Amino acid sequence: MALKDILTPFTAWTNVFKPVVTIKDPFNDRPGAERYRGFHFNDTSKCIGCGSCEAICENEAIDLVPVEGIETKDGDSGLRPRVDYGRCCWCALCVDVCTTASLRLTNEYTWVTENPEDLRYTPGVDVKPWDNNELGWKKPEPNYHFFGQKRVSMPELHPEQRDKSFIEIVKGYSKEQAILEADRCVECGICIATCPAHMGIPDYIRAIREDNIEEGFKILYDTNPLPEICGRICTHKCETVCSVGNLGEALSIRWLKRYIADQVESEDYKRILQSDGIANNGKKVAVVGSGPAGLSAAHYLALMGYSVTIYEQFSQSGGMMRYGIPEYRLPYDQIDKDVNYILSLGVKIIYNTNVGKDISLSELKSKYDAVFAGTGLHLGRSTRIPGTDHKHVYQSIDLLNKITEGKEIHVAENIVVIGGGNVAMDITRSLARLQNIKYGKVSIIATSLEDENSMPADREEVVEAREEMATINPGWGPKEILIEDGNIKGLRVVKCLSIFDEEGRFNPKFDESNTNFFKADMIVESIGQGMDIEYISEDIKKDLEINNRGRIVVDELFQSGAKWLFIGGDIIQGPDVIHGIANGHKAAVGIDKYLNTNI
Amino acid sequence: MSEDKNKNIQDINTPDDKFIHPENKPRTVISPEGEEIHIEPLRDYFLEKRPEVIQPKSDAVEKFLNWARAESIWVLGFGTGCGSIEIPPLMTPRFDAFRYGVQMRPTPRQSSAIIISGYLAIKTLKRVIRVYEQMPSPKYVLALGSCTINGGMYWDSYNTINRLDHYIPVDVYVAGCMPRPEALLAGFVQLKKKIKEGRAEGANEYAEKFDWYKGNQKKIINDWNMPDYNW
Amino acid sequence: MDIINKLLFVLLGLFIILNFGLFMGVSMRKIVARVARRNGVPFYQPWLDLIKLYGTRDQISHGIMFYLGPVFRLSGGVGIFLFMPLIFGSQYFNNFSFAGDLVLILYFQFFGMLGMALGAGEGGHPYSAIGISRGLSQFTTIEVPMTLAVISLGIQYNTLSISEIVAAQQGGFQNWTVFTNPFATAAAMLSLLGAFGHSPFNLVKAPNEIPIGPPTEYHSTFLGVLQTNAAILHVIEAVLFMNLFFGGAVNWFELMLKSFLIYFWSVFVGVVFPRYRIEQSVQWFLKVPLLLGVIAIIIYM
Amino acid sequence: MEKIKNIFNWEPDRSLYPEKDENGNLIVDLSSQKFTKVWHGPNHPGTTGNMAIELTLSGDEVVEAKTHVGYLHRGFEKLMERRLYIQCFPTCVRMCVAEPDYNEYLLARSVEELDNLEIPETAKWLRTLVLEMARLQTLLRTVPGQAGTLSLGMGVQWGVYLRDLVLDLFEELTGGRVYHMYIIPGGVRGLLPDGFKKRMEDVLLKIEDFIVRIDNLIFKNILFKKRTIGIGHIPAEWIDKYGVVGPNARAAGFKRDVRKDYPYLVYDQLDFDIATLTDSDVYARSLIRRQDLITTIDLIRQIMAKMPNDGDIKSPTPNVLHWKIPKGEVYVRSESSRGEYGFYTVSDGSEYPRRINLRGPSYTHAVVLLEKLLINANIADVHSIMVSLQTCPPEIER
Amino acid sequence: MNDIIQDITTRFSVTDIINKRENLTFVTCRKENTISLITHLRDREKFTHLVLLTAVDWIEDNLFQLTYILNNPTKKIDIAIRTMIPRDNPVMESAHRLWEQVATYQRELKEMFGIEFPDSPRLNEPFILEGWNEIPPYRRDFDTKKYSTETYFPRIGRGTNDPEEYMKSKLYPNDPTK
Repeated sequence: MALKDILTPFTAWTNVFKPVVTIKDPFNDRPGAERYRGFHFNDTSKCIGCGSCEAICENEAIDLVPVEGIETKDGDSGLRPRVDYGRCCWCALCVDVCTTASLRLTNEYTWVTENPEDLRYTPGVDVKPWDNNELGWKKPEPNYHFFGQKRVSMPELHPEQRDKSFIEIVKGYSKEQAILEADRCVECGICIATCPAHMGIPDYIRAIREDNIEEGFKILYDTNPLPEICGRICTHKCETVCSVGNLGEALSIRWLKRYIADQVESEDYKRILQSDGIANNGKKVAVVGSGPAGLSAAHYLALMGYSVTIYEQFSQSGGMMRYGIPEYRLPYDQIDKDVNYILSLGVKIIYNTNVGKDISLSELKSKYDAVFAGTGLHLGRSTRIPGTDHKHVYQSIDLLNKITEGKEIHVAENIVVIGGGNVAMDITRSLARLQNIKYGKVSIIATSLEDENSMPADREEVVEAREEMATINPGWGPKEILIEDGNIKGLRVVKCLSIFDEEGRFNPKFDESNTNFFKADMIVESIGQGMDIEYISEDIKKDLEINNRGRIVVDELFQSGAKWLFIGGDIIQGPDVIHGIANGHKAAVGIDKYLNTNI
Repeated sequence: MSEDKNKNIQDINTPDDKFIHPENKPRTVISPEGEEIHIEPLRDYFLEKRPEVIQPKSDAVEKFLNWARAESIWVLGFGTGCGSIEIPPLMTPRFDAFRYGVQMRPTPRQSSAIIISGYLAIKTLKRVIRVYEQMPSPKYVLALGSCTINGGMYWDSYNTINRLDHYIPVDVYVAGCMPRPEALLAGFVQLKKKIKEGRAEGANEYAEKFDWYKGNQKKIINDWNMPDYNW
Repeated sequence: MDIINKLLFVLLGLFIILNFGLFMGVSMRKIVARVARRNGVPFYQPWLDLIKLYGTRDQISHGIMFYLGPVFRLSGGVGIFLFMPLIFGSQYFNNFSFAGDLVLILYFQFFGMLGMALGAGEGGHPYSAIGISRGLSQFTTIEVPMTLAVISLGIQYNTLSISEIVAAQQGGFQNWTVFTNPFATAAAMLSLLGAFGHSPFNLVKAPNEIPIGPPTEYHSTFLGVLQTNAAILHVIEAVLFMNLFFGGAVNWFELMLKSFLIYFWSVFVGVVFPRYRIEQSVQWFLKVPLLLGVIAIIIYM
Repeated sequence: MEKIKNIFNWEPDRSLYPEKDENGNLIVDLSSQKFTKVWHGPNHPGTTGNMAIELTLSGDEVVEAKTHVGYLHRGFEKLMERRLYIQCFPTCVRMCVAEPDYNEYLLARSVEELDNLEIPETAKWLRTLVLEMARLQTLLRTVPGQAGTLSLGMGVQWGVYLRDLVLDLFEELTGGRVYHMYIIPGGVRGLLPDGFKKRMEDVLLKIEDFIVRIDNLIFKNILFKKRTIGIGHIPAEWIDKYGVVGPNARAAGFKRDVRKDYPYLVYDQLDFDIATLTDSDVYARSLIRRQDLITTIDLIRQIMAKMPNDGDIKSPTPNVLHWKIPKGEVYVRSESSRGEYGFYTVSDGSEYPRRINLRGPSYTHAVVLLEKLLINANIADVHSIMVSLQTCPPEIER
Repeated sequence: MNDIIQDITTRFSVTDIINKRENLTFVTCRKENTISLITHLRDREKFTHLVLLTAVDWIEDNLFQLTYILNNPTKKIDIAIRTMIPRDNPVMESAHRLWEQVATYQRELKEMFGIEFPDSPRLNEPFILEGWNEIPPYRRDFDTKKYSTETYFPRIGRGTNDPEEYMKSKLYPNDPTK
């Protein structure tokens, strides 16, 4: 009961003389903090519609909707997130998980309406007052990721170990590595559309994550009967559109596929795929060529109960996969593993039989109910510059064939390879190895019209080739092979400025003042291959339709003008393995349809 | 576009009798003695009498009254959810909603507005309905945050409603989870505008569509017992 | 001067008092807001509140006494006003002041309270009932020191007419009761704290104990009447104290200034103290102000 | 003289009423008109949040109290069972609106402990900072709030203003004002912005000034003392029997504080002391909270001085879209401003938690303890006692 | 800690001892022994503070797990006792005489899991829910999302597209192999 206790509270009144602390204009005086999580904004040009935001949203506040003016294309689903503000809780997990960093939250936070249906909009498409607001929540820094940004590095042979031999370079993932890599997948499924065979990529990656190899293996065989091969040398278009690759490194989808295939022993194939005891339906189909398209068609036809016979011109199966791709990339036993399974389904291969020479197509027509031709591109194209008729100017495809068959080839001390594609790299690296074996040093130059950034070869091929001491010097157009005294001296090139003209036609432009000279004793041309359809006799040809680019026209089931003849593979699409597989699969469906309905 | 997720569950265009079970419809029964008894089952659940539509007075008077109503919003101090944590800042020096004519009242009888500050558990919804019905007309409802719009954070919870406008009429929605005091003030400004324009007739709407609202409420509230004088 | 004229001036006085009461109320709220370092309500807020309350569309009644409660309350307030001389020496604003008006005013103070109690009780809400019982017990104890002070004044000035008490205080501030009879003034000023119902004696309405006591069920026009009454009553109580202890007023300005300060006194205390419990409040009034009142009487005995 | 004094300090004779039956149970017959039923809440300005107390009154005195909760029940524990661990993170935050950060921390800690994940040093310091800031903002509301229950609202006005300043800092650091969603499993979601320490120090200075002012206004206020001393006494033997924790236990002389007893994050590197009192009434409890406020300010200063300024904020985690937590269960706790706050997490090895159970201090404080304390209390003190226990209904029903 | 565990292992035959941290141990105890074990721990070993009591639904094994976490405030150690009770007849001995708050926990468990605790005070009073007619909501077989969408009128007009399906319909709608 001290007097002090009565009087001290009155000190509160001193506040009367202090200034008021109220915010004068609360609607304008106080923008959200720099990191404030307000309303969404989406940079629709960066967004690919992968749906990770939808997946992570615990409130199902995000829908993916089609947006006018945004086309569905490879790597972009054409969908954009639409946010329901009757659900959103401003947690910004959608921003943190965004694979393209296109989505962010602005620091705008006032939105008042009388109509609740307004509170649903597509950020970045529907115009909102905060669209130009740069502040707000963005993905935090540093090292803040919701999934691994870096690839699990693939164990490889060191350049020193590999540059003298044809042993496979890539060792393949261990289980831990594969699970770690598979974990990075956000399961958006954008890759599926890009894959020519439309493989169930997210599904088999999930199977890896769950360590369910058999399930994954089944998913592989749904669309791809050559997983071991594809797992090594597929052009993996899927990885170029992988949504994870937008900010970090794309998933190694190819290596993961290989991981699954590697884990399954040959003797387990039939058990896992439950392909025993397929009833034969008594119809016979001939397949020309045992390349990817042929094998794929044979596989799916065999599963449908057809008796399939493959005619192969070489002594071994695989076509370009065996004869075009060096062993250090694709060991032959792996080809055999895939092929043997297909053979175990009852498919017969007749080797060393060239259709058109040893047996005519008409004969096949009479002996079989339908024919699938996947004969590929086996004719090397020439640059036709002066000097290409020299005997030491080779076609890469011929050299690769010979290397596979173990035949001796000419290896000079200095070699120039013309071409920037994967085949050019293959021959470059193969020749580099041979040079290394023969001379103990490498002196090979690969040059191409395309510059470093637009070379069609896979990036890692280029890097690895350089690791193996080959010189890659892109951006030059070959002008002339200098020949003195009958011996090749080298290749004269000029700087290439552009390759295609405004209309997108092949029409390279050169800077004639900027020339270069590559010293060489041997030139290899590797600028692409052409098809050889001599085997199709004239009476059949007249049924076929051939377009102005010289390609045979087939329908979407690869049925040609001659109803019984289905054509697929590199001669139709590609060239690559996965297109071949997809073509073969579709053609198999087409043949089935043709034979059952006779159209 | 894919199928609307919720299309089959409800159809907003036929609000009339959809949620009123047959046993809740008004009817006349005849007792064994031959007496006619008129039964209105829904009535048993809340009010002694149905709320009535009270037509606004003549234009000029109503305009003047609406102006006064808009500038004197008495908000019921009923924190129904998360958002109520932002009420104290609103009423304290930083934001000082008093200067916008917003004041808090502790009893529904004296309030003209209620802030539904977020999710409503069924148990609270029951109280909110009683409170809303106790408030004298005209009355306004301010709905805060995602939860009142489409369920928000608790869209899949078994104990919270998804959208408020099925149970009581809502005047203004403020988006956010949770909305900041500034957004709430903006909500009040919008509400004032709506009142001044004479569009805030939620109480009459409730009276008009009373059966629909009651049917919706009855669909989810199973236990209508409530102690007297408990809000 | 005929009665019509008189009535017109009474009504004019009532109008001024009402508006001044509303102004005073909002000023106090703004001052309190300043202590909290904010601006507070706009100056026109109470008028708008009143318009809104009278303009509310529907009313729920709990019976005839529920109607009459606010009416009684208002008649209590207006009753005090009617017999309260406002401006000393003015023939227009002396209302119906007469010889025994002080006693009548003390009666009217209770009248409104009782009427309110009956009305609020009919509302049926338990908080109303609790508030009423608190209110009545507190008001009873407030009245004791108040009455003692008035008795002391009656003995001192030998009259029970307010006008005469005011007249006796004229001629300079040294003649004000506050200086001539400080004990009675102190007793009355302390009981005034209770009458105005600010902290620490706001337990009748006690927003966070029994929200909000007697007026819990009152709304719309009822509440409007109550608020009108509160505005009048606050000024008129202050005017009473001004007349009794602070020398009255000779013009409107003086009246407003003095009643403002007298009302401010309760706010000044109220802002910095929490509220008493009811029995603490009763005990307190029966201790300090009662003692002062008794001393005031003993001195003039 | 003694008799006169007794008149002023009159106490009811408890043996006479209310009537009890032979077992000592109350006979409450409402129709006898001796009792009144009053509901405090859920819509009652005096309740802490949306809960109700059913009071049976005899006059002004409470003879029976029952706590009713469920007005805020959202079924978090059910909802989290069908959310990924990362999705639980924004969900669990909402379990307590006044102090959401402890939920974030405990979920993150549970996940990290079940998955054996270490977090970067910087993240640890930032987490501690955020937790202490959360305590700071709660106490700024609750310390003057105790006086607010007794209608001395001025302290609340100042306190909430300062709390707003702390929320501004939160906004800068975490991007959220009330729900910060900052402590994510694996780390935190951002480094300190530039100039943060300076602004923090400014606010702390203002808060220190505020403490002096509320000392004068509240703690040295004769009426506040009269209303709180001796009210709501918790005997020491009830502490374990009723599961009393935190400031409420400390006010009864029990030196229990999770920060000291089971140091987490970087509390073992900070120098602080736990205050205790023995009076165990409302006044003692509010004094303890005031002391906590001072401790918290001191802790924030220490953290600011000692913490590293940059570094990683999050350790690499598995892809959150399919993060499987190994099978197991764990209980983790932290000291919220109300006392021990813990998560009991059970994982069945899948991407979804099997069960997450929140142990909130209010679970015991607001139900059994409050029901017991209110008996024989004056109805005017109900609110004051309730606030002195700092009850928070959302953590009872979740 | 270890000696306590050893002691109760021999006395109450607890199993499945998991040392989660040095101050937190999980043990499993048979249903019949649980209350006497808890009483023993509280009175002899001074585990005077009950941290929590809750249940976990192991629907696959047709069991409810009850978890009692006890804390010794002086030694600063925790022990968590797990008890399995059958799911189709969930009855457990009540522990409300040991701590006052146990009655509340048991009320919640009764309401949310449907576990019976005979003799526990106010057990059948509704605690959180009001007018609940479904199965107890915390049981695993109660589907909250289904209940919510069927009951609470989610706003119409929402609809989403799976990128994979959408791209298929746009880019290769007629792929015969799919």
